[in-house]
Amino acid sequence: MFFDSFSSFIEMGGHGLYVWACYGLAAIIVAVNFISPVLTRKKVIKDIQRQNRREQN
Amino acid sequence: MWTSLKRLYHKMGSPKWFYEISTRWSPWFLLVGSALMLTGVVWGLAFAPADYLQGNSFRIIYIHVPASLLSQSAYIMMAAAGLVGLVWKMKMSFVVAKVIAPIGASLAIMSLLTGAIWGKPTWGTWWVWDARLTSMLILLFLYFGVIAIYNAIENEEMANKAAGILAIVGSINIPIIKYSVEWWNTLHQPATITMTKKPTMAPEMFIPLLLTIIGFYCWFAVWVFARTRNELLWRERRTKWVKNLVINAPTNSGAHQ
Amino acid sequence: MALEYLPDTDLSSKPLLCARGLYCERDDRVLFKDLNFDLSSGQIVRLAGPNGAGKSSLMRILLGLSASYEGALYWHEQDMARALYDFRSDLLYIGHDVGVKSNLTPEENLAWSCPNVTKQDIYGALKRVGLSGFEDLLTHGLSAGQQRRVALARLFLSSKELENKSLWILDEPFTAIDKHGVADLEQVIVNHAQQGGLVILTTHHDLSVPVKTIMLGQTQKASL
Amino acid sequence: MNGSMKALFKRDMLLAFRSRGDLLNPLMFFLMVASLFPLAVSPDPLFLGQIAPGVIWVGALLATLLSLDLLFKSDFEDGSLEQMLLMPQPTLLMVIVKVLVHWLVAGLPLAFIAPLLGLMLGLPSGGFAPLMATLLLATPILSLLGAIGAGLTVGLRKGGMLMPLLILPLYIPVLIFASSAVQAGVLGNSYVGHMAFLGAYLALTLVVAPVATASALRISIAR
Repeated sequence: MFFDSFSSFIEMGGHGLYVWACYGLAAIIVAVNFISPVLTRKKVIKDIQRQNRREQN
Repeated sequence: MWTSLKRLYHKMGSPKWFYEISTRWSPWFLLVGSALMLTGVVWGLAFAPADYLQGNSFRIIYIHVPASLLSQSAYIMMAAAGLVGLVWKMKMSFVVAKVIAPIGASLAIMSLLTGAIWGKPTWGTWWVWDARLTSMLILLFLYFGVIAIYNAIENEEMANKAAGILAIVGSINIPIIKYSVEWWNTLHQPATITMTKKPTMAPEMFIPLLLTIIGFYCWFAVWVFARTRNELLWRERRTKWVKNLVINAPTNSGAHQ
Repeated sequence: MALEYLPDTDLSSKPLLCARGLYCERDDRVLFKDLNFDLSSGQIVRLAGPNGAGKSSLMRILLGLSASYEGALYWHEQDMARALYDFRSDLLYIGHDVGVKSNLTPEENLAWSCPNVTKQDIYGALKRVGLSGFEDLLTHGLSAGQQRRVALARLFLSSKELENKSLWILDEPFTAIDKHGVADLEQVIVNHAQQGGLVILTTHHDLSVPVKTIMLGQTQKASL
Repeated sequence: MNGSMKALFKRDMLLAFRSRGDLLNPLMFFLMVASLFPLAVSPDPLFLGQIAPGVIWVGALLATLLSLDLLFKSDFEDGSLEQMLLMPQPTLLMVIVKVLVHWLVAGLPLAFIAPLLGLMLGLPSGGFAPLMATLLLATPILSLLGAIGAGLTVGLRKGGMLMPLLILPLYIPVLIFASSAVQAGVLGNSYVGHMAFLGAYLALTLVVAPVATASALRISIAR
């Protein structure tokens, strides 16, 4: 461990704000990339099911 | 040799095959990618020593550099997929090219944002016309062009082909753009510190970077697979295999039936 | 898919244009499938069918302007992809949009689309379509029908210019033309076929000579 | 083969001169864009002289974009483009002829009107020669690259809005080297290297752009 304490880890020698902001933003973009295809998949499957039902009627 | 290559080509052109193989591989890419990212990020944030010049702000490197690298190679991959689609008329390839575009753009945005935030403690300002940041901005513009084509052309086949041509032309231009921006930069700002160019990097700084780079590539594969599968489901919605698959798929609306 | 085959006059002649297993769909609708035909010189072929049946799609596929189809096309028994230069050299196409520039005179319009003809020949052809005296007026002063006739004048050029243009593809050539003009145009089409050419056209006008018909649009609604 | 390309060249030149208004529009636009800067920033001649190379070159890029819409649009709308794509000659010859005409009527005039803008913006005297030289050498690049965008968007209703988005990033190397050549001229430095780069870029686009444009047109026409 490079840092002495947890608070100095958060503070990052005064650069904490920048470092954590970067990691936060990156986490958001990564999360969007993981979640959006899952949501799209649900929607696509629903659309196909609806279409199949319509055609059976 | 030739026949097995040909067989592979036909397999890769088959949506069903791609769907199944990517479903099988995705968890492994996710697992390996997440493990690498976790190790790399924890190592980079907590254990790697601080940079003697930039202090702790240099820890941004572990996401900035992978995002930059990946968004550049994603553009090349997109162009290559477009080329394969145009020359060998392989529709699968167009699907992959299409799903790469938004992912690549999001990575370019990530690279720009982290670069700008990194710039604040390094240069004292949020935005500096540094060669790397400027090239990345232009790369984002190139992505915008490709995405705009997909949005503007309704006919899917036309849109795929047009975007393919644009991506190929763009990828031929990328090295020229990079070269001219670097040249321009040395002309106007000879004394700036480049953030990421280190002649030698200590191994305890470099290894975590390597881990996050590979980790990002694995995640990228997961994203591309997932989006491609969605596209395939919709394109192949009239085939038997999709219908069977969809009947068994659990969704909220399915519960009401 | 019904194909009305009229008895071919000359069975020994080799076909000029062959289609094998053509398949085309648009917006999830199958326009035609398993379409086969052999067209040989001397024929006048009409693409027929109700609106939206795929007449213009088939025409664009034959022309090579549309790549969204499956199946094979042969020109002079050679694969179309290889025979493209020959095919285009032999082709004279007049489309729905005739490609007449309103900022050019009829003479200049023809001089561009048929670069190897003499001025005399152009004047003669324009006379045949009733545009004598309009040769050097800007085309935007002409009526819509007259503008179409500028394009149709290409069919009336001397036989020397046309002799290597064996394939005519004409999209609704009889629209916006008066009775007299229709008879003239029909005559020129028949002449071309008799001299060994092949004419493929779409039209709502009934020609007075027997034509071979390719009927589209009789497939069941695509199995949705 | 030569015959039909010559005929096409003659026709396009004729058409260009029949609609002179269309030719003048980009030039007037060029003039206007350049005169916006003294109004918006500062009329101080010293300052203007510093930004003049960049302003003139940005204006040239935008003026070219404005004129690119004319390249294939009207031929697409009236069916001439179909006829051109059905000519037995390779489509890329047709593209080269059309780009050549576009450069002659839209690119070349920019090079000749640019010194006037240089005077208005107080460009130091050393900058005039490289300004003309870069415009002469690099406007063909703008026409060639622009043709790709025009070909990709010709069938679209909102193609005019889309085109700048597609093409401007590709213009950036030209902008960088051309405007810094002018700056080098102003400072009395040699600008041979810049010209060499622009020449090399021209050679590359000459190879790539007609092929890309020809395929773009084939795609756009296959509605």
